[in-house]
Amino acid sequence: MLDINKIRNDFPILNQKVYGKQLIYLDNGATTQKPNQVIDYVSEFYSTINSNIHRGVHSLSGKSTEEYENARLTIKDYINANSEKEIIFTKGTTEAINLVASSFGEEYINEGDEILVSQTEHHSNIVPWQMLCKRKKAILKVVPVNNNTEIVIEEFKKLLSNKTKLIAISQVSNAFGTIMPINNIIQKAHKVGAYVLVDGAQGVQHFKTDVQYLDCDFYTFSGHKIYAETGIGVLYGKEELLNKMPPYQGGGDMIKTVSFEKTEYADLPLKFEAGTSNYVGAASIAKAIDYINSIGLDNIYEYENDLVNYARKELTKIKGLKIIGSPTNNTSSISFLLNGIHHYDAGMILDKLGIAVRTGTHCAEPAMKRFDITGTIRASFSFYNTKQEVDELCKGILRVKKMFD
Amino acid sequence: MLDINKIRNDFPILNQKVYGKQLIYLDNGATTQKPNQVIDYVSEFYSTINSNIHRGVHSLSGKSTEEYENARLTIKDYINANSEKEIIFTKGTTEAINLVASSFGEEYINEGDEILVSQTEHHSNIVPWQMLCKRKKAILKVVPVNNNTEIVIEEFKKLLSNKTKLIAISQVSNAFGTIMPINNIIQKAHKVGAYVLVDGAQGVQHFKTDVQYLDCDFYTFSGHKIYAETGIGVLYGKEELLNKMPPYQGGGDMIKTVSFEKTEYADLPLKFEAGTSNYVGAASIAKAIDYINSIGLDNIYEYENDLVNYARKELTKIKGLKIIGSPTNNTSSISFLLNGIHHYDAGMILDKLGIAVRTGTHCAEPAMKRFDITGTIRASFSFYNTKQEVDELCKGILRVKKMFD
Amino acid sequence: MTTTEIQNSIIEEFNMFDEWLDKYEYIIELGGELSDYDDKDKTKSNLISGCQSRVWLNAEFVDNKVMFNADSDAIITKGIIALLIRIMNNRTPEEILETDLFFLEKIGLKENLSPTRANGLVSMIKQMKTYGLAYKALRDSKK
Amino acid sequence: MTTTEIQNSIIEEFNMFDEWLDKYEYIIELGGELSDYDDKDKTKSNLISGCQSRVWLNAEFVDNKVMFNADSDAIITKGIIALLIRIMNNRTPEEILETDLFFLEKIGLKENLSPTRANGLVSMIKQMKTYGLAYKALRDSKK
Ligand SMILES: Cc1ncc(COP(=O)(O)O)c(C=O)c1O
Ligand SMILES: Cc1ncc(COP(=O)(O)O)c(C=O)c1O
Repeated sequence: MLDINKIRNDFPILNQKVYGKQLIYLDNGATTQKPNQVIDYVSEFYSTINSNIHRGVHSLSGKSTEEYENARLTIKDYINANSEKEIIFTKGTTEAINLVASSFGEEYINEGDEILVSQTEHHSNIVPWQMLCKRKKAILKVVPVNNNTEIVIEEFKKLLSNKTKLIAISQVSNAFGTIMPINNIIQKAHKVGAYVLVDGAQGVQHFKTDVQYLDCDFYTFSGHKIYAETGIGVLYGKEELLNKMPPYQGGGDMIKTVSFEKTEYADLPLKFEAGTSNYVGAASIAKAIDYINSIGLDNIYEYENDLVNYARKELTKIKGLKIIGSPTNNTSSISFLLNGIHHYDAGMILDKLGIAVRTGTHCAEPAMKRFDITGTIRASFSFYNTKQEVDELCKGILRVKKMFD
Repeated sequence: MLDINKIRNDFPILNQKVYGKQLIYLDNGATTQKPNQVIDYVSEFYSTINSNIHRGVHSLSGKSTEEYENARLTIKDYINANSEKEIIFTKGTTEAINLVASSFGEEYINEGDEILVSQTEHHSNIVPWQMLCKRKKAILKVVPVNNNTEIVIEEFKKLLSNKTKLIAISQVSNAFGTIMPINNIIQKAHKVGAYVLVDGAQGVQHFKTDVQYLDCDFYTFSGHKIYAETGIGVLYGKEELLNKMPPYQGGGDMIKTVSFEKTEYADLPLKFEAGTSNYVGAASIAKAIDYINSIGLDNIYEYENDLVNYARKELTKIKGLKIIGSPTNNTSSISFLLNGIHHYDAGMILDKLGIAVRTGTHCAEPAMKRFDITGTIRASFSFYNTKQEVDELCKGILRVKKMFD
Repeated sequence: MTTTEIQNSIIEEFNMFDEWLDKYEYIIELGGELSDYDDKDKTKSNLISGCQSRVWLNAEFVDNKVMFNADSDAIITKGIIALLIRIMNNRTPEEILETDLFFLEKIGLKENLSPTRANGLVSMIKQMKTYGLAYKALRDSKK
Repeated sequence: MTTTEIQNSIIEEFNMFDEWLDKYEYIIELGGELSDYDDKDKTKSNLISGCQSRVWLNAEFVDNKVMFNADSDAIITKGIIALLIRIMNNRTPEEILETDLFFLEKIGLKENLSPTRANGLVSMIKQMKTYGLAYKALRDSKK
């Protein structure tokens, strides 16, 4: 059992009023809030050891570097990568996917090759592949989802062929909270020699991810969605693959030697980390993971699962409310519509009641199109949310309904 | 006159002992320290208004967005850009240069075209152009510097031709503190129709930069070198040019609409800001600029100029110490050698005396090669440094000399 | 009444409400009362896309006055459109161009006008001004 | 003496120093005493590049013992090399492979072994182990 009062006290932002009402933050899919353990660490870092990392001979530089490289180790352990060389720091999930689209794409994707994505991907897991396909004259194919927002495995099998070079799929859909059958997909993909990138932006913070067990080729996530700072994220890639890929950006830190005649690139992981890394941000991910571990990821999963089930049940009771999809496996996010009420209107009024939800397309326009809607209201949960907050959400929705009747 | 005691109190990191000695931080070229005004703001942001920006209907999201977009305005004013559309947030200088190399390069650089860089550029302003030249079969040409680390304008004129498409030049050399004659270079470049990117990483924090007056086509800098957070930087580009360039990374926020049939990109500046921006980092730049403005950039320039002149004078007095270059125009950084003592050895001992300097190639190997050395000791200054610290540096160097004699 | 006077009277109306929800209830009411927008005018060229809500706007020029018609799929957006129309409709191009819309800030609804809110309203106001400019040019060219 | 014993005696030697500078003075002394490295062995293949200081290492295999010779352009690096040679030189491949270099941490010089310090020492130790491995394989293949 989580000590929810203690946990909520760790997150200073939760304890505030919005328009005179207690804040109920249900927009965790967009970004998570930060515990004091992370916020204070960042202050402390800047107040005591900040210095540019790598190659510095002085003491502060050594300390900053140590925090940065230790963060890499913490992350390696958290997702069970084989080596810290496989952990590349990026700006976030979006940059990580772009890096793969650019560098892996350069080396592995050729004219006529096929890349598969699901119909419910986030734009960040669509547009880089569209750009790559355009550049390389490759073909982007779309794996449809059923009415429950689940991948149709039969269709996936049909689309999969030895022309398929890459499958880019989210671990959890950000629009609907659907847990994707990535295990199954990865196994089938590897049978035809295709690689798999898993967009873990909505998975890594909610349940245990083991990249070696999954055997995915790439895995990405964002710091800001796992209780750490904004402006930092992670690309995991299998060492062998990363070694074969050309560098992405050029500049300081990613080189071994530079001359105008010949520049040699550095080894992993630095090869993909051009310029001054966001070392404070990176270290903040480690602190966030420490925090998660102190609660226990399994406990978090259990608590959140229970909470989301409760929310689904309670929301379903509201007349005129329609949840998009009831996937068998789901977590963290629920997308719904209110009969006759525009999602924007609902979101605006909920805000006035202190309830922060996200409305619109959730950066997943094709997914909206699939369900022939212009957007949804999305409530997305974290372990600091409570059933009481779910009740308040339901009450808020009833109030909204009354206003628009 | 600066109230130096008050200023030093604003920077908590300065008040500490290293190996029992008072810290003297002279590695500002690598990264600057942060005033409480920035550190506390970041804490406050995460503790009270943090939420993902853009398109959110709820109150926190609105506040975060406002901080982010206001930061853009502050930066626009600080460098006097014509429009906030010309201010693109990136990870840092390195990413900004890579963005230009990729997007501008895609549109404007063709086989046989020439790109000029100076011999003393930072790797981040060399490697992206090498990569671009390789991709496009263009030619990278090097403008030499004289013994005083100054651009040889005659040579520059010889290299400049109507084949020249771009000149990428630093405003201030990070290895030697040389202020480059960018005004002159930009004028000459524009006469032959070449574009100019100014790498302002070592300039923007030290004196007034007016991009419209300079008429440079691109200008870049890093937040962490201007007293703000790590993991954020700025690309300024002329609106007309940015409009013509294809997007760089794809993903959330940089699109207008996405469908599998057709994706439309967003207008400036969002077109170049794929994924969740480091909105806290961006806002921290605005706070750092506010801080600079509260002291006055002209006052800072005057103070630092005086300090660096003093340092040059005092260092010159040390027997066996050789400063690399005495450029007429210089600021902030001094690179030197100690006769018979390896720069690494010197740096290690200075560290034990509490003095943080940088040693090695300063990410400018070609510049080292130019002077036929493997590295230097670099002391780089900020307005929180004092003449007393310069004196301590000199004493420290004498101690180092004694140890290695 | 001038556009300033109308704005001032709107501000007065809203001063009556202490509660946020009451303000929004009033806006919703206004949205409901907005005169019908012809479905055949819901064309792509009249559409001002916003991520959050969609807005349609068209204009006609009659007797040196610009007549606006607008709609949205979200009713709160529609309510604010109703206020904008009340101020800007049936005005000369000059009036439209000169009007500074200060009332939204004063009634505490500025957030609805944030460019990043993406509800289409900022673009709609821009579009209204553009119509003002265009009709002015058209009229002057005929002189 | 075993490699552990030598490391323990190094730790004892360093225990005499209270001051950081004294420790480094001693290391500098050791660096100065490091036996001469033949300039002709400063080949590219013997070079272990570090950004900060350069290190050269070569090895020979004599009577089932590995003989190391090393040099650096920075004298502090050279001093630490002297300590490493004192421990690792003239050892069997097995001894080299089994040795855990704990002394640097104990004498407070661990920072010199940070992979990101880029002084070449980490790579040098790796290289020593690689020689151990290679000579072991060579020897065993001849059996
Ligand atoms: C002149 C110059 N250009 C570019 C850079 C790279 O900046 P960053 O590492 O912040 O991307 C630096 C910083 O080291 C620099 O001094
Ligand atoms: C599933 C998924 N993929 C990718 C992203 C993009 O992440 P970021 O904006 O941090 O780069 C998000 C976040 O919105 C997401 O939910």
